[in-house]
Amino acid sequence: MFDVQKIRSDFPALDQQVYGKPLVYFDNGATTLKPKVVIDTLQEIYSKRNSNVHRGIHYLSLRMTEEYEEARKRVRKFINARSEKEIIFTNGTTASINTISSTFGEEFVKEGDEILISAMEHHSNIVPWQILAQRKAAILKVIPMNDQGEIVMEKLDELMHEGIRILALNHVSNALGTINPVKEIIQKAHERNIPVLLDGAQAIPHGDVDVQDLDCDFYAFSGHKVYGPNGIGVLYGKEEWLEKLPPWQGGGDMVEKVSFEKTSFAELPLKFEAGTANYPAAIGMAKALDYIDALGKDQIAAYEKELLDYATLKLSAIDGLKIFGAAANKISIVSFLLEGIHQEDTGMVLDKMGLALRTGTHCAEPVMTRFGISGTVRASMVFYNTKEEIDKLYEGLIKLRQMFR
Amino acid sequence: MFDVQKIRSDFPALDQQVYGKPLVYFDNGATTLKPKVVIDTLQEIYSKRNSNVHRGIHYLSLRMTEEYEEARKRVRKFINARSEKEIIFTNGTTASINTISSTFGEEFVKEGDEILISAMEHHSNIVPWQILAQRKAAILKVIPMNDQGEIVMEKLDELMHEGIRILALNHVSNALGTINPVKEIIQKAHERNIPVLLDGAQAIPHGDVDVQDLDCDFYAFSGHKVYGPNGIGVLYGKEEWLEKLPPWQGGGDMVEKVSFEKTSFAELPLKFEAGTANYPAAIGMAKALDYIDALGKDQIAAYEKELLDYATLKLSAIDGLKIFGAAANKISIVSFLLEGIHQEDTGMVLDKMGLALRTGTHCAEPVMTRFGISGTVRASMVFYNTKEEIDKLYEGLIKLRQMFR
Amino acid sequence: MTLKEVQEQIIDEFEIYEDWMDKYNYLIELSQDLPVLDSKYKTSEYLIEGCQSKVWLYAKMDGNIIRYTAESDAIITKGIVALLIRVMSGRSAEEIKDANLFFIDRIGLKDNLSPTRANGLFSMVKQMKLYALAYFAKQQKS
Amino acid sequence: MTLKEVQEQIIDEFEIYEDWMDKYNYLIELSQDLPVLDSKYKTSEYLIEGCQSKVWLYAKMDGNIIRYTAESDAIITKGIVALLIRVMSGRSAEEIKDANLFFIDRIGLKDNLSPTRANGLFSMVKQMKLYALAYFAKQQKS
Ligand SMILES: Cc1ncc(COP(=O)(O)O)c(C=O)c1O
Ligand SMILES: Cc1ncc(COP(=O)(O)O)c(C=O)c1O
Repeated sequence: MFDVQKIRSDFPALDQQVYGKPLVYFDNGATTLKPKVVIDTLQEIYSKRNSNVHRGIHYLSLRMTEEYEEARKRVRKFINARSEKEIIFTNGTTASINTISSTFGEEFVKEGDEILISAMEHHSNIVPWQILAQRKAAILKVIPMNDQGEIVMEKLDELMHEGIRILALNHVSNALGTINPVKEIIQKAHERNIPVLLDGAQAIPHGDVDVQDLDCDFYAFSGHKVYGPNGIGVLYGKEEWLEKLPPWQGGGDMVEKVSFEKTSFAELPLKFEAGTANYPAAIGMAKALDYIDALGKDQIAAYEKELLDYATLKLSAIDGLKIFGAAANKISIVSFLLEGIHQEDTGMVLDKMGLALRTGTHCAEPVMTRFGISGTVRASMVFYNTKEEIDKLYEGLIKLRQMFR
Repeated sequence: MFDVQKIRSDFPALDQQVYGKPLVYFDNGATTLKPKVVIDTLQEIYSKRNSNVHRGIHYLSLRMTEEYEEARKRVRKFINARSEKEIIFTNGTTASINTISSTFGEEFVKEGDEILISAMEHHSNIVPWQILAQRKAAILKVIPMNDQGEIVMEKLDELMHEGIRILALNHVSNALGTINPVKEIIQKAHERNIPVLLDGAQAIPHGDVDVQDLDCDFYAFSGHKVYGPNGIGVLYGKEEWLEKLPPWQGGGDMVEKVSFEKTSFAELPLKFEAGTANYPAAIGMAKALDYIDALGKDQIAAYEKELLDYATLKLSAIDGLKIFGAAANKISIVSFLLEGIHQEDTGMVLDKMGLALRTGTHCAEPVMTRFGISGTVRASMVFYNTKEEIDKLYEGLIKLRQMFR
Repeated sequence: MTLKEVQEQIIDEFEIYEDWMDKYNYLIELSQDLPVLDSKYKTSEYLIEGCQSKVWLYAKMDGNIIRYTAESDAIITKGIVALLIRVMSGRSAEEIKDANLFFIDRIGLKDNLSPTRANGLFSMVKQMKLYALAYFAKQQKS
Repeated sequence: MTLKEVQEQIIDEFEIYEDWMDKYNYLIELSQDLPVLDSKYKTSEYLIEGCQSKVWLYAKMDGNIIRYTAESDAIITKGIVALLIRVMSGRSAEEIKDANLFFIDRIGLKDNLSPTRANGLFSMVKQMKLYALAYFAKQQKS
């Protein structure tokens, strides 16, 4: 059985009070809390083993390099990439996406070309493409979604044609929770020779991701959203693509030979890793992945589904509460509004009850525009949350409605 | 007095053995060890206070945001910038330089323009400009250095003219230890309207840096080289410059409003901070700066000067030992070779004696080319190192010479 | 009443509320008393935009003093806006531009008015003072 | 001697050295016994570049067996190169391509031959096996 109480004891930050109330942390979509094993790993590295990687031949540097490269292997295995060459460490999803928008953009996008994204993207998967489109005089096209917050597949078919250079899509929407049918979409795209980048920031923490099975060309995610430290992220890319792309940032580690006349670049994956790596965070993230695997991805997904169903049922029963995002396939996110009450008011009052929820646009302003609202209140739940916490949210919302009537 | 033993007890990683020998850590130029206060800060944040910054209105998020912005103020004060708007958090020196080479490059560098760097740059301050030069068909020019490893000022005068768009220079050389007369150089550059970027990665840990006094236009450094965590760095830029530059990466936090038609960017400094910030590392770095200030920048510089003089005297006495870099103004770095012995052999043998030194090109291959060598052995010393440790290095090298005769 | 006295009065009023919910209830009440802002001022020109809620602020000179009216789409924010107006409105430009709004801290609303809190209230106070500064400069000149 | 036996012999030889310095002294000694590589092979074509030291490797078929000669600009690396040649040279392509070089680990030189150690030795072993693989494929065809 899934022993939530035991799991909760692994997360020291869960055991605290805010305003004298026990913390209910429902802001996991923004960042997750960290299990003790991750925190301890950082502490051990900085207290004992710290030393810069790759170029050193002394003991500490060699050991640290090994650990760093082990972390890369760990990530490879976690998403089932073919080889470690396909695993680039970045400092987050945003940096991973910008790496591709810049390098792929530089190499393959020309004036008049189209770039396809969806209507439910996070700003990190919109703005890099807007910047690229502007620089290259390319055209940004948007796949619409329906009222449930699902991609309109027929529209996708219409929009997809040979003039599209790349399709960038979130695997899971952070604002609505929608799990997109990415495998099917990738297949359609590949039939038209369109490579696909998946923004996996919200998908990786919630279930099994197999990049070979999905057959995506690029996949991006962040350590801090998958129980790992900040300042680390992953860019997966198919080797044949990464080989074709120019490097992005210049600096140490990404070069083979440097002279003022001619510089040659390092092999994959280092070609895309300029400057001192955040190896402590990479190793910390690998520990987080171990932690997830030990719990079991399927068990996590099943438990989180339970939470989602429970929360959906419970909150729907509240008079005047409207849930945004009713996709058939969803992660444990409930985005909602109480009729006549601003999301900010809701957030501020819940906060004082010890309930940490995110309010606003969730960095997905076009989603709000689509629904004609200025924001939502979002409860994003993960495996250390409980039904009792959902009950507290329910009670809090009932109280809140009375306050604002 | 400067109580080194007390200081050493603040750095847990100093207290260890490698191969049964007490560790002598002379690889500080690559990365510094961390004082306990930095390690504890990371641990406390991740154990208790962690929450994503900026957009949240719940307790934890508000507190974390405050701490993050306090860290920014701390950095502003440390380098005496005019305002916090001028302090951009990046993930390291390399990223800071690439931010400018990309945005300044995009905006102000045209075909045929010249970019000026020096002969003693780290790859991180060469390759970004090479990439830019290639993309824009601009020309990279190099200020030579003399046999002591100093900028040849007369050549600088010759090279500097109105066709130069930017001068990018290290404040201190990581391969040779040279402290460049940057204030004078900046003055000369400004007389010709040339903005100056300083790579301060090696300067910040060793003494006082006042960006207003220097009057540099941009200044870059890394947290991990100044006793802070990995994955955080700083880009200082004069407000009037940063206002003029386009954003670099697109994503969350760096936008004001996003729609598919039109996106407006956030004010400084957030305009340049796309994606989730590494706030734990920023706060950790601020603690490191506090630690440095408590020791006293002048006291640190004086003590490190003592170490440098002692090491230079001691090592020079070794038969066949040649020191590279004899600038009048140097930080505590001694880069050397033993006649007839490859730097790799030296590094490997010293390692087994517990001495951690860096060997190779130190990511400054052109410096090696300049001196006609394939690399050096580098002892980079900081305030927690001691003369006794230098003695150990001396004895190690004597033994080594006997082995290889 | 002086600026200081009004603030002390507000602090007294809030003193009886031990609980955050009571404070918020009181702010909700206050929000209802805020005079409606003429809809012609609910335009982007008068908008102070934060990340979450919107505040519209209108200021006019009335002889020597400045009168503010304002509005917000969020209710608690509107309550705080009501307090700010109660403290600041109807005073001289000079008084407003130098105002030390200590009551915010004392009644526990510091978070709502801190610059790191990405909302419109902090900008609103700034904007109120900017108006005052502008009028003050004008007075000095004439 | 089989590939296994040579390796065991080397392990025995190193067993008497308790201290790293002694091991290194022995490797320095070994480096001096390595036959000189004909300077015509010290070109970029035969160069295996690591980050720190250089290794030049030349291989030729001698009937059914492969003979390696090599050189390095660093002495300890050269000593290890001498060991690798002692183990691998003069054997059939088939034997080399499948060789399990357990002695490296056992005599404590794993670091020097790990891929994360940015030097030429790891690439050298890879290159030795690649030669063998190429010759083996050729033999199979003919
Ligand atoms: C002078 C100099 N510049 C730039 C860098 C790059 O710093 P980082 O790897 O932290 O980005 C270094 C560090 O290796 C350096 O010494
Ligand atoms: C779907 C999605 N994409 C991208 C991001 C950006 O991730 P990061 O801020 O870690 O770069 C997020 C997180 O906010 C997200 O939810």
